[in-house]
Amino acid sequence: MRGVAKAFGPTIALAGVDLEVAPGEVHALIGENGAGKSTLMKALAGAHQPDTGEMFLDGKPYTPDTPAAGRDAGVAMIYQELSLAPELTVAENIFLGIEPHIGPFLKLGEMRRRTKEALAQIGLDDLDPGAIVGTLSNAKQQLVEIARALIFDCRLLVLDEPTSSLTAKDIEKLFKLIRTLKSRGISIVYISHFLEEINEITDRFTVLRDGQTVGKGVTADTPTDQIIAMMVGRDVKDLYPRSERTPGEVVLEVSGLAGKLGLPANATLSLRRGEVLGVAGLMGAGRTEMARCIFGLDPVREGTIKVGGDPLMPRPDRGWKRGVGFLSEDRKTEGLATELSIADNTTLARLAGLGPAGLVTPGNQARACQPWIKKIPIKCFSAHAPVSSLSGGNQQKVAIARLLHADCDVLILDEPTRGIDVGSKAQVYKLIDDLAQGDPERGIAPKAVLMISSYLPELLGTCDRIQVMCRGVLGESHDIDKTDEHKIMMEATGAA
Amino acid sequence: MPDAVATQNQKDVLKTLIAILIKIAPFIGLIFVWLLFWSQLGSRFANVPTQTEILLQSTIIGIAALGATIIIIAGGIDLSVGSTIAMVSMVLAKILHSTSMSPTLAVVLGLLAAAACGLAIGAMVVGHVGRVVAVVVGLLAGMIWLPQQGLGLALSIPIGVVIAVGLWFLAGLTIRDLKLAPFIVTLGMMGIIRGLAKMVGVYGNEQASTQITPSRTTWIDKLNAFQNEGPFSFILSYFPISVLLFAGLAIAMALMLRFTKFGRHIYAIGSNEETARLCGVNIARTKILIYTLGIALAGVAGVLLFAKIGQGNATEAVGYELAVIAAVVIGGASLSGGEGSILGTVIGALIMQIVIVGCIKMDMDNYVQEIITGAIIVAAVALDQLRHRRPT
Amino acid sequence: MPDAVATQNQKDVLKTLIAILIKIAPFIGLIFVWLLFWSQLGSRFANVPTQTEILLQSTIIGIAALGATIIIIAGGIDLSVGSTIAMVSMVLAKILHSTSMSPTLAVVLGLLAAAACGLAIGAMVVGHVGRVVAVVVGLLAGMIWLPQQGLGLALSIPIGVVIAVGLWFLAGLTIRDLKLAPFIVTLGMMGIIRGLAKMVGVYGNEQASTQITPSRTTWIDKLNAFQNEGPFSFILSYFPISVLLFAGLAIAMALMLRFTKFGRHIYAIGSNEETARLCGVNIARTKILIYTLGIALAGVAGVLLFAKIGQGNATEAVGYELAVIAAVVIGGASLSGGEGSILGTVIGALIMQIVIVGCIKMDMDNYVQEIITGAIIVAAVALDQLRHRRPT
Amino acid sequence: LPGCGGGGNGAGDGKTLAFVPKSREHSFWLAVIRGAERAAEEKSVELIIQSPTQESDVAKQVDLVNLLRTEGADGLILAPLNDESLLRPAQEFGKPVVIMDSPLAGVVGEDFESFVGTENKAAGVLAGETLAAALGDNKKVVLLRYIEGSASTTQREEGFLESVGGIDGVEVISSNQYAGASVNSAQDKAATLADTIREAGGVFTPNQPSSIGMLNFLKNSGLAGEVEFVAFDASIKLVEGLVAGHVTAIVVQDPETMGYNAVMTMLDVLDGKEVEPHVDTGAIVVTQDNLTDPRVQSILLAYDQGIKEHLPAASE
Ligand SMILES: Nc1ncnc2c1ncn2[C@@H]1O[C@H](COP(=O)(O)OP(=O)(O)OP(=O)(O)O)[C@@H](O)[C@H]1O
Ligand SMILES: Nc1ncnc2c1ncn2[C@@H]1O[C@H](COP(=O)(O)OP(=O)(O)OP(=O)(O)O)[C@@H](O)[C@H]1O
Ligand SMILES: [Mg+2]
Ligand SMILES: [Mg+2]
Repeated sequence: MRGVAKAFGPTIALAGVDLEVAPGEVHALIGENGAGKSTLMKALAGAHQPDTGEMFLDGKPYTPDTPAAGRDAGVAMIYQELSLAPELTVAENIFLGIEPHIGPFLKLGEMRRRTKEALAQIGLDDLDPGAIVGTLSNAKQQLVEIARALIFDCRLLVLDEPTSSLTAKDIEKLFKLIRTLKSRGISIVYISHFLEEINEITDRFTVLRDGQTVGKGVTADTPTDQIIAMMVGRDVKDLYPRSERTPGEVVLEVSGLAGKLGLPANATLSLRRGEVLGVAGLMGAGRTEMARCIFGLDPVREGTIKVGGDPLMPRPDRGWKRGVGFLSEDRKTEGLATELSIADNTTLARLAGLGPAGLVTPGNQARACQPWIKKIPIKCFSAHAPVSSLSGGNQQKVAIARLLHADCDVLILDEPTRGIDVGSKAQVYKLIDDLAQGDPERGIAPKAVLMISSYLPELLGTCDRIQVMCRGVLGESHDIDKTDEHKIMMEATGAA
Repeated sequence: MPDAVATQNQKDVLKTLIAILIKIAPFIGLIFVWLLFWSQLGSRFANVPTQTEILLQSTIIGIAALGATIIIIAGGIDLSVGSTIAMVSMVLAKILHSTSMSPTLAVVLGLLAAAACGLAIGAMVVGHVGRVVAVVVGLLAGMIWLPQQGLGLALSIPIGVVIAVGLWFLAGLTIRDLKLAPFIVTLGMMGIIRGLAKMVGVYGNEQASTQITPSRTTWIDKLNAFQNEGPFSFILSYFPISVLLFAGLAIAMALMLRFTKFGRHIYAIGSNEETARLCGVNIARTKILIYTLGIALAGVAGVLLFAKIGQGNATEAVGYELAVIAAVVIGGASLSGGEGSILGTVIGALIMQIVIVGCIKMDMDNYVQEIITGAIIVAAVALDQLRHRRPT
Repeated sequence: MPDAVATQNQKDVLKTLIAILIKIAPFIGLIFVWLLFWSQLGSRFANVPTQTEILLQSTIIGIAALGATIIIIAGGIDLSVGSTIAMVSMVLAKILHSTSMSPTLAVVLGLLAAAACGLAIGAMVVGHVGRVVAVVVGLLAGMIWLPQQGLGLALSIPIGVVIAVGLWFLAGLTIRDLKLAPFIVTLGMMGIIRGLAKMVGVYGNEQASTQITPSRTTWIDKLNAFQNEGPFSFILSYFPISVLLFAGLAIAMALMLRFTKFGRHIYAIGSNEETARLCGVNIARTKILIYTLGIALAGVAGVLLFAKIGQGNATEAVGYELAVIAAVVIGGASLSGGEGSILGTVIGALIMQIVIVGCIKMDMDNYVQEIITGAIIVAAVALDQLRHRRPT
Repeated sequence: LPGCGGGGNGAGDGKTLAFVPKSREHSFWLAVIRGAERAAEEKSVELIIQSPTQESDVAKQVDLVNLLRTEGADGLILAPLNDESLLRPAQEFGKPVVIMDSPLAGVVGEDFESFVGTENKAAGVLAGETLAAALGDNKKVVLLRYIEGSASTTQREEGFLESVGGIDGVEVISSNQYAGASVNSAQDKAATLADTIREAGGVFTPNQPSSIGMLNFLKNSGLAGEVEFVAFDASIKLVEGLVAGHVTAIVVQDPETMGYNAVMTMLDVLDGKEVEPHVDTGAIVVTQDNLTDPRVQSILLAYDQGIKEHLPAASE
């Protein structure tokens, strides 16, 4: 790809990118949120048409004008956002657009058989090809999507953040698969914000920043620090800042919590002002459900929740009023109202005090979120810009800004860094640290943070204590200096 | 570098210009249509009586469309609006005809009837189908079935209440949260409310009829009239009360949408209901309120219909639902929710009315009018789509 | 552990049971409604002529609903179906009345007219508004405006073609991909097609009329008749051709949806359009095909309307769009797309027709019929919702 | 199956008649139904009355007739919404058919036994003559039509145009606009045509909703009493307007008699008696002058008892 450029209205997503991928290599494409990685790959797959620039496949000019054209040329892509048809079966999803057929009729038997084969390759032997995709878990859906790329003979496979909702076990399987494909001479472009993954699986890398190529190299020869520096354009020292924290009184107490829908089965925790409590666990362990139960988004079967010593009958509006804020792991379907402005999204949970006599004025809404736009920071045109015009990472920051605007004492953060780049992650960690520490001089009390994450290094880096959830049961609390990744994984898999 | 700054400045100017254009685009459509008919008809069109007539004729659809706007912004839809308008006109006429109740009270009861329909629709949309059924069955038993069996109202009404309360709790225990798509609920309610409107003409009448003409003359009859006397004649001689009511309600609704929590919640629910729930918005209560208020506004339109035709008529306002939705959508609202404005709706209603009046004044055949109206709907939305494009 | 296994087995059995129940739920609704009227009416309802009459009377809405089913599964909607039915009846009548063309050819032309409307709607939905306008303007110029200016058709048609082609390219250069919501497009087309239907009665006629009664009798008139003679009388004496046509088309459509690429793509587009696009489904072409086919089926319903009332009538089939949507939705389809089936739609159409026939046989007042029909729509969808709950 | 009809409010000699009017909702039809029910009661026969929900739904009426065939009635009284479309269902009904109110395209004595009612065209002619006679110097007239495709009103409109067309000096200045199916739309249409109506000396509207809408407009615009206005079908509003001098004349049919005669004619047919091919129930012109006539009053009251309040005392 040479000099590829693409603009979406006023946003310049790509400003002339060069990328070269050799046959049979795994090539990492890295960069901050909004750097243009997904856009570049969509151009490659034919889902977007670049404004300028050229592409060559095996030395021949290549101009796919539809995803079908891209696929016919041997380019397969797994998109960042889940892209399955929830009402169709696994087999129908996998063969969507490339159904084997005689005349207008489908070859149902063949579809079924080849689906089984593809699923077996990624270790989903027991999944019924006739299962309706909408009923599967996120992780399984992600795997089905990977299977979709395996169903035809591709020469170039693009994986856009394939691991963002996979467990460690599934990631291992995926890597094994990638190696097999590589040995067959298939080229792979691998996009991820997890630099260990990049180090483990890729041969070479290209770094994008602000829609431009800012560096490339051989992965093994380049220290991680240097890659990060290329990505953010500066050094990121001290990724996980941790200032001196002095835990205060207990602000959130949960005991024997069980959800009506089955998860969590039993969760007990207590959280003090000025500390960060991490919750680790495997995908599907029920951490999200626990958070949703505490916040009143899922029904509670039994157990008690106390905030500031007084019982809380969980319900979102009561939560916000009592100073409990929740950040959803799924910003697309739950976290944000994307047609609405940044100001609306930030202030929605606390509209009080934004105008005279209980009213809300747009000016006040914008003024109220302006400080957070600066502080976090959110890259945007104006506070009145719709959230849909932001990149994924910046959208996530808007969702975080909501908790800050609401001035919560207890922040429940479910995967707060999912799908955001290293630079932004560092800012989020710094923010969490600042919150936990408070600012006595300016009269800002320390906050309590409950952080759910599937990414152990960040839990270990930011938290004071960690509790592990396994099959719906939340384990004992461990001080951060008395535990490590290995112990946590043992507990999470139920081996401990 | 200075070059870059200059380009940036130019860009900013361009952006501001485009932003302004986007804001005023519906106005442009309105002005375009107006000029079109002016160019064809000259002073036969551009005269005060015609313009007032356009305003006057747009009030019923217009006010109903104000209600539909908040429903559509919240991601809903209301197909029952025509039936509600007819029903309210019947309720009002029935009260004025058969009782000596004050007209003001009658109007209030008429609006309450509309609001009750809205409440029922909202309740079914948010999942309280069981409760709605409970109340309806209780009402039917207490007010119609038991009295028919010869029970006095003094006994039958308490029994009806007991039945309703019992079913309410039974429903709560068995089928909770049965959320229904508003399209379906209001499609069903369209028939039900129309039937109820006709029932009003049957209930307790010596002679069933779908029309009720009350014998009294009240202030309601003056709503559509130009008033050349009285203290407010300086304005009422130009604009009848119904036009002022339309304007007043439009302003009130616009302010409500822009400057109140409820208004912001309406947009939030339409844009992403899950997010609104997460942010502590009481979805069920807000939605019920939206439908109640929205359909109460259809009730206001029903009062105006009564004022206009001087009778309650259960077969009027057929098909208004689509005209109302057309007005809202021409005004820039999206049927998937989260977008729309009161100003847009008012302009949408006016555009439709100008086209109707203009076509008649041009003495067009009916079929030509139908084709043109249809084409205008498509064209207006196409233009709206164009201006929604992110400016390049 | 064995306990757990046993529980698991029990659960599996339960799940299978529930799965079966889910499959047959619409049937249960159908049977329930049927039994209800049987219990009330006994043999006045449960007799062969009445049952045949129910089938016969459900064919027009039913066949139109088959077309609407694929449109709704694909996430679209069609409000223009009533107008299309009327328009086809007019086209057919006009041809049979004014020319000596064979009836078969006339039917084909009528269906083509419907398909052309579908094509235009589909094209606008997928973004080719400019092209549709180009073709329409070209047609108008070549067939109506220029001949009116005194130009012979030999000259005016080529000029029309040139205009159309010119505009087509102009549109391609300026406004590409202006996608419009199907609700709006078909709302507009509802008026436009209705106007066109009336225009058929005006065009080249000494005396404009919204009804055309051809003087010839053709095979079309036999579509609704029981035939006690002829080679197929063994079946046609029980089921008129229109009923068989309904059954045949339903089977064909069901097979198409289940076993062809096109059918699966319809579900994929309704379920997640973006995914379908990324998987290389040609969205534009598929959608245009869906609307063309779906609305051509409304054309078939138009032919049956002609056969039933023996004339072309431009004011018939008003409001059918909502009856058609109701049938599809009662059959379990979701208006947000991705769900629905032909079997469900057939059952939905039959339920509606049974209710209508049953209410009439019970000698109910019109307003009671309206209320009951409305309630049935809501109830059917509520039940459907219940069965859609994920089994726990 | 025949004869096992439910309800059974004293089916004396066990006869059941199916009656399909155009509507069961507008006061005209309610009056027809009352007349029919009175006859049925007198003769102890049972009536099954069903009509389409929408007064313009021809296909629904075809369905209804076909369906009532399965009810095993002894005869069908039909007010066809469409003269062509109802022909076949009537032919296939298999039992005697009496047509009322609007004509059927068939042959009397073959496809049906008798036609009971007023020729709508004749009523339209009557309206035209009445209006023409009332016109002063200004001989321009406006016809605001009802809706497209409604047979009875179309015939009245044709009759009206035919009669005024034959009168010297009368000029029709608008006749291609439709009031629409509702009072509201009629009123809006009239208001939009205000300039044309102001220019005219007389207006005619062919049925009740269009007449009420026109009357409302005339009152609002101050034209009431200035422009001669011939309305069709009675209602409280129109009689009120007649008394107040806003309406010049109302052409009314005699719906109750029409209904009564239809049933009686059918019973004669069933008894094997000879019946007239056309039982004319007439149309009359109601003006201020004949408002006190008891016969006129009883016809008006058949439309709506509420009219009573607005009528002057009947003359003996
Ligand atoms: N459909 C679109 N419309 C408008 N802007 C877009 C669109 N898609 C992407 N953008 C913008 O283009 C830029 C690049 O986005 P892209 O999704 O390629 O980033 P990314 O590198 O994949 O980021 P992330 O790591 O968050 O996924 C961003 O500024 C984004 O806001
Ligand atoms: N809508 C749903 N329908 C059925 N099952 C669901 C649904 N959502 C979640 N589940 C199931 O609930 C379990 C827990 O879900 P989830 O993956 O959110 O857990 P988690 O512990 O929060 O994991 P993570 O936060 O890492 O995603 C999984 O087994 C999943 O399959
Ligand atoms: Mg991306
Ligand atoms: Mg989770």
